[in-house]
Amino acid sequence: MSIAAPPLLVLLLALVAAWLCLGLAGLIRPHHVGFVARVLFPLGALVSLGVAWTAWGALQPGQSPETLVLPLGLPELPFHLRLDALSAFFVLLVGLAGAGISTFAGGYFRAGQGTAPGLLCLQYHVFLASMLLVVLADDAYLFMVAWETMALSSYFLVTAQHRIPDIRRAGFLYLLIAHVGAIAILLCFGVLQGGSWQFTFQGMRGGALRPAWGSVAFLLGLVGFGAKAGLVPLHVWLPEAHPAAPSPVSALMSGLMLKTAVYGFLRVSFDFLNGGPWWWGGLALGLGLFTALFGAVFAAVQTDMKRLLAYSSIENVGLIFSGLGLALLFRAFGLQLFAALALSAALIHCLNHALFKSLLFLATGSVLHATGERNLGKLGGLIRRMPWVAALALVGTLAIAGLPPLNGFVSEWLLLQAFLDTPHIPKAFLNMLVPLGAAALALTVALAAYVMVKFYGVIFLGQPREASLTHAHDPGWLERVGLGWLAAGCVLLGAFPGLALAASGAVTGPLLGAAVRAGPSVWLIAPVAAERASYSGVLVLAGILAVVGVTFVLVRRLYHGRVRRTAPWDCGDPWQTARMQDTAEGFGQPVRHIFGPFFRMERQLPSPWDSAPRYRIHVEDRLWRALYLPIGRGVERLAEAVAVVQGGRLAIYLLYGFLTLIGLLVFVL
Amino acid sequence: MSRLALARQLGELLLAVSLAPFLVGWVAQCRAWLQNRTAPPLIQPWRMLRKLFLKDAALAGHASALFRLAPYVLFGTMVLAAAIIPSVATDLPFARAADAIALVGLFATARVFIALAAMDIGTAFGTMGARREMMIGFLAEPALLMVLFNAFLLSGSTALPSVVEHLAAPPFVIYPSLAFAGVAFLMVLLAENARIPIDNPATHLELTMIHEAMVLEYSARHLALVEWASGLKLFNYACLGFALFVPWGMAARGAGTTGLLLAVPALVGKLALAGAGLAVVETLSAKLRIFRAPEFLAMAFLLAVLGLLVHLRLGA
Amino acid sequence: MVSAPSLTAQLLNGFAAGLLLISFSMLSQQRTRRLIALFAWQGAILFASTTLVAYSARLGHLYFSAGLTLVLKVFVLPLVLLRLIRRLEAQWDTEPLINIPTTLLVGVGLVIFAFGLAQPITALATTITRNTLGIALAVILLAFLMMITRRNAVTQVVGFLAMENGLFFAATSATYGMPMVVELGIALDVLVGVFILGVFFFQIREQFESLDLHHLESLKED
Amino acid sequence: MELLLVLGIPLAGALLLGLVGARRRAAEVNAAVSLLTLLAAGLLVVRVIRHGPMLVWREQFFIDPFNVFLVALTALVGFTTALFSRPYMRIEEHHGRLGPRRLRLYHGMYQLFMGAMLLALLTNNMGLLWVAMEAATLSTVLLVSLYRTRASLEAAWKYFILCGVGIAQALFGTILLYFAAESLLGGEGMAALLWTRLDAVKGQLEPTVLGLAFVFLLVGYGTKVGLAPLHNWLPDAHAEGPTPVSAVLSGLLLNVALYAVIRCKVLVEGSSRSLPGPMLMSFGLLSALLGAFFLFRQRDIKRLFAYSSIEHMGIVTFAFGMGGAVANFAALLHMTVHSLTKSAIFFAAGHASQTAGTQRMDGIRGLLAQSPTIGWGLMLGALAILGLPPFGVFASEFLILTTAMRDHPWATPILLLALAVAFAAIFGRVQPMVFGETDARPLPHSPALVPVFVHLALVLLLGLYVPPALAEWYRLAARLIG
Repeated sequence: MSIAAPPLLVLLLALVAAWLCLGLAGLIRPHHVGFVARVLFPLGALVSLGVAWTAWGALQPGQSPETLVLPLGLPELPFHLRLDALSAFFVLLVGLAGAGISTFAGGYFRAGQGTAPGLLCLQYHVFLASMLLVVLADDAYLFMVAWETMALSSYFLVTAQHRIPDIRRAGFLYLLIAHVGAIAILLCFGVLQGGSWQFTFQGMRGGALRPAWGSVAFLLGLVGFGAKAGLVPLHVWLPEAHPAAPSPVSALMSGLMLKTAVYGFLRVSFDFLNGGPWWWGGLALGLGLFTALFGAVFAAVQTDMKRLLAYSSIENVGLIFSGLGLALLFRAFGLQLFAALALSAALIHCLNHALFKSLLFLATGSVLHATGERNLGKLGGLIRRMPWVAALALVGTLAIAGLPPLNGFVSEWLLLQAFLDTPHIPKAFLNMLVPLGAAALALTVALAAYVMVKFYGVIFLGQPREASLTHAHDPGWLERVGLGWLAAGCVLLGAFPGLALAASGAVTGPLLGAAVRAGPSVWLIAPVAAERASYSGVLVLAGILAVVGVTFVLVRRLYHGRVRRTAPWDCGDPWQTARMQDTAEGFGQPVRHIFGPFFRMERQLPSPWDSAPRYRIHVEDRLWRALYLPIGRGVERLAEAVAVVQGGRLAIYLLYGFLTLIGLLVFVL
Repeated sequence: MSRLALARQLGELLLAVSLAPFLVGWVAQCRAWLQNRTAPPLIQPWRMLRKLFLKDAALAGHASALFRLAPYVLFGTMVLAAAIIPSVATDLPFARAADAIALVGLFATARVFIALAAMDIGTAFGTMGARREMMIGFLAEPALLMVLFNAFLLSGSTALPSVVEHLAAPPFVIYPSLAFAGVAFLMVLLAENARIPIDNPATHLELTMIHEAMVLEYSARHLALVEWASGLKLFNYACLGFALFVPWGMAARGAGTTGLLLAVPALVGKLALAGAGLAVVETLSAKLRIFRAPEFLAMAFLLAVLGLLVHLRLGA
Repeated sequence: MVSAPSLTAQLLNGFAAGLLLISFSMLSQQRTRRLIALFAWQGAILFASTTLVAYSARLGHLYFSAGLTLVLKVFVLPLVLLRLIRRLEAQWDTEPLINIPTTLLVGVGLVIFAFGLAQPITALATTITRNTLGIALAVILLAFLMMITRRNAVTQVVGFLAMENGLFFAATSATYGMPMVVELGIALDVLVGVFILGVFFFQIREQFESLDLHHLESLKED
Repeated sequence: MELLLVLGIPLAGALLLGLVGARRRAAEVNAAVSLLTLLAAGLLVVRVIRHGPMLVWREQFFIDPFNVFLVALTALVGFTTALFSRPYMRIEEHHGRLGPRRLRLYHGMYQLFMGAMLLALLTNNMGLLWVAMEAATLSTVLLVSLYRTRASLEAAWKYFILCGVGIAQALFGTILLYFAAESLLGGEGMAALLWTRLDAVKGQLEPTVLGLAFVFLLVGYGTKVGLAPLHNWLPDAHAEGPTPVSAVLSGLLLNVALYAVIRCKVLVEGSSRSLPGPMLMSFGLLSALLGAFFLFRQRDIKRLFAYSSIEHMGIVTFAFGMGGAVANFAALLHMTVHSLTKSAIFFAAGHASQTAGTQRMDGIRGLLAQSPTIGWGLMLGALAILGLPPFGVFASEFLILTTAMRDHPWATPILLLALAVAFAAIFGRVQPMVFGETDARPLPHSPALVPVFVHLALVLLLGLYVPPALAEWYRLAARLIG
């Protein structure tokens, strides 16, 4: 309980209130796009900037956690709020990415069928606000309220275009799994309070749980938050829901909402349970790696650009969870510094993913608006029509592919560094097994590069596969600013990873009692030790630029810059059309070939005598048939069995009453 | 960093950039000899580059800026890679900015850029080549990383100079794990540098080629840069191999100018041997079907992992 | 059984036995007219027992409720029902769901159960009529059973009223009757209920052309 | 005085409407009478808050926080339902499903039903309680059969027989209760039937008799609560009656019946502590589970929500069965939010089926496109009843679940299973009705959706903030229930 009002927390609450007011303002003139989109959303972006700034303040060294109790909620359990380093980090994430997304959204939303812009504005800002409250909540009730409000508002945003049946189906699946996850989380809290019956998080922190119950709570948390984060096998909703939503919403969901799940998992496993037996880490690590590989493999065979990105989100979530698992593992053996390294890797990857995944989703949004096409098979050559989007999307592509000197590489570098320390684990077969994790990680990262080349190459490069694409054009300035903001973030965090390390250090310090150094200087990071490993994004960037520049100048000086524009040579074969380019399916082929067991494939092969031969392949997830359909059928059967009770015959009904009476009388005697 | 160190760095860079074409030429020469052909002169690649630089560039009409930028980026990343791989001296100031993992990252960057450029024109062969290149990439990269992990675990560092110093430091020890890693590394090298059995640098049969297919649309200075860069790539891989498996003969930290001068011929000697060996391997083996490539690289990957396990068990 | 029961007690027990007997014969009776007649007889016995209790316990309001019983259950309701079935030509009952002998066997079981159930209660009753509670319960259960086994609307209603009788018997004999207000309320409810049922009969008739309940089985989960 | 008003106004209204109920303005009169009742109830509440529990009219009536809060709730929902039924019945008339004479019956019976329920809530006399319950049954039987269709007749018939038989059991239970108390309190007067008196001496009552009595009372009133397996009448009656009737059945009658059960529980627990709790809990769990699974195969929108009522009554019963301050508090809260939400849902569903011209859910499509208010009303109502925060249902379910985790961990998974299944079932049905395309024509009269959103707003408020006064009130009631 705080006597004097905690400044930063109050400021954050004020900003949340501002968001809600903006949302409600949308209802004033729900159908007036100019007002809603061009005024309210940019204002929301400004608020996000304020949020980010406040969070940065809260991450400064020497900041002690701030708490606050609001006279709302249940009589016995008013709303508790708390702003510590961990929550501040995720607030920062929401603020940074939110600013860019809101700016973009200002240009993106327009009147159309489906939900009115004003209502969308309300749902959008409620979504943002609830995410912030999830992170700030300090008691189970407020957390659950914020958590489900988040699910609900995002559900309405997903189903904005509810006239399309697929979108309705996606929304239903999403909310259903979200709800099941929420139930698991509720149970998790129920176990966590450990007899204190304090449903404040403070009480849970103190709660001394018996190991068995601790493990139960951990597993429940893993299920509950894993369902939201999209861990295999609870991932099925993600590739349906994220593409269905309007692009800014997809960006919010992929970039930010998944991170709230990571936050929840961190809270439970590190803050409340304060680490545990080594198999927790092993489990999280294994699940994470499998999810990552799974996501990358499936992303490689997608033919819808937003589905591809959604699967890539699954992959990144997998990477994050493997980092968390590694941290738990180290912590179980008291290797705090290495745990801090792994945890920092995971946290920084959260931040990076928030930036570049939002960037890419927004880029697909612009493409969607410019072409009305989501199918990779009908895109291509847009770099010449939409140079801005193409250029900014290239940054995102390179970043998510984990290439130096951009930010994606930094977190993967840190994660690999953490894997290098696994031989320190004093457990024979573990320290032999875990390096294989590094191998899986490497494979995933390389696959991600493959996927992103496919993504960028098929959409922006090559020749347009449809005539209509020639009308495509760059979006307005608001969109460009939004994209530019996020791209700049990718470059900046890539060049100066020290900043991100400082922020994550502020988190790992309180959680683990250890933090990796934010590098000897701004220019260089050496998380463990200088002679062990060091990396400098800015130097690499400068190096490449320098060499490129020097080469360019030399070539021009010594020789000439003459260029002749001709038709493509293409092995001297002039009869090639745009349709002969590799399609998205074609790009998937090697992966389908190598990772066959992952898929359930239905091929339609043309016969040699077919006059108009066509080749169709349908790839789907084995888990859907293996896991979800059986559950559904089981419930159906039970329902049928139950329906017998209501047979329609009065005599039978009377008999029920009669038997109940007799039974109870016997019971009483 | 001291001015001397900077000079050493630049010198090594120039050495790499100038030696790379010779290495390519040397390998071609050896192959010719082994196949009873009259060999092209050693200088041939240099002549080639000069010719290409003098020509006018012919670009496809709708080629984008990315297409024109890619060769420079490719060249740039390879030069940068050369700057962090100890070839003559271990004391490289720039090596602190990027360790071996970053090196793998740089290779990946180069690969992504060339693949994107290949897709830019939108011809059937270009995209096919890009796809195959990326496939080889995502299979080879983990293997390479695992190979490096062996060295990392041995030396407890991911910075190449300290790896070399640790491995080269007397007393001379035999690391069985490195044997596995060495074979794996060789296979990766073959795959990554468009060599038989994965790819054939000499072929112009469209359906069998990977690297060539990607650069079909390039001409003149752009092609020159691409070729130079691939030469540098081979050079870099060779030096990386030396650094990991035959780290001797390099000028140690703080070694004087004489040390450096001694190190250069050592390097040249190693390169000569390596080139000859490469030629032998290429001559003896036949090109695999593209579908067999995954198996080949999976083998490399497994060998590297085996090396890792051997190390963890035997502690060596 | 108390030693040397008073005459009143014996008489009451006799009435109770009569009620039970009538319930059984109702259970076995298939013809609706006879059923209604039996119901009237039940009412009559109820009236007799109530007056007896009222006399022996000198309770004024019990006379009143006895009179109510006489009017309602001996004359009004039976006559109403008879006119109804004459108007609706629903003389005959169709086959019961369970055949009669089985029903009777179950009935016997119920009676035993009811007596066993009433055992502990009768132990602490203060009235001279304590043994009758078990019988009242038995009558109720038997009526319940009858409602279950019949598939004709009228017979079901008769069963319902028989159950009401059992309750009334329990109230009067075991506890010297409920307070006045309550008794009035109960009587009123029964009257209204029967009235509503009467209305229903006609509506069901015009909708389904019969009072057979198997028409009323369309609302169900399929 | 207020008491006289609360009971008198509806009965007077019933008489009045019985006479003029066929007139054009009957609906307005109906609403006005309900409003007066609400005001009177308000006065009563104020008085109870001021002076605490009170006994009036030779102890025949007893008002304590427990029933006065239910009185207020009943009056409120009664009023909003009357508001809703005005346009709804107009539209039914317009569709030619009802004539003026039926409307007279409807309005008269509506008020009578209200009066009966209020009487049942306020009386202190177990016998009168029984009479009032029976009266409520009879009046609703006529309301359920209002359409005179085959289905409505069948539903009403089943409703009448099942509840009649059930109520008869309850009467026997009451007799046993009287029988047990008579020896202590004397047969003269009505002492042995007065709840307050019984409550005073409950410690000395004979356990076995009380046990038997409770069984009969539970089966009797439990039938009206709709506890499985005594629930069979409920879906039919809800589905076939006019929607306002379904709303008050679900929203109020079930509450009142449960109130009766709880009063009996309090008495019985006095002597045999262990008996009622487990019974209520098992009934509750069974109802919740069965109700949830029934939901899965529904085609009729009103049946769907009828089964959801069974499920929720099960949850409340379970909570009361657990007992204890928190559980009772949660149960009372759940009663409140459930009746508010469920009646709101029925309002929305009624208009929805009117727009679509059918109650079959496959026939109802694209409500948002046709009439956003109805669509949002139904959607938000469904989400609220499914226990999604920030609506109040979640608050009570949160409390119930957490208490269950503490006292009866074994029950928690069952409850959660029921909740999850219910979610999948209801939401999977509601979504296609609300979303999508439609070709339905707008209604002849503008629908009354103010009640819907008023209810939902109240529920939302209760989810985020329980006013201290109300909370205190619940606490008192919870303490009474023990």
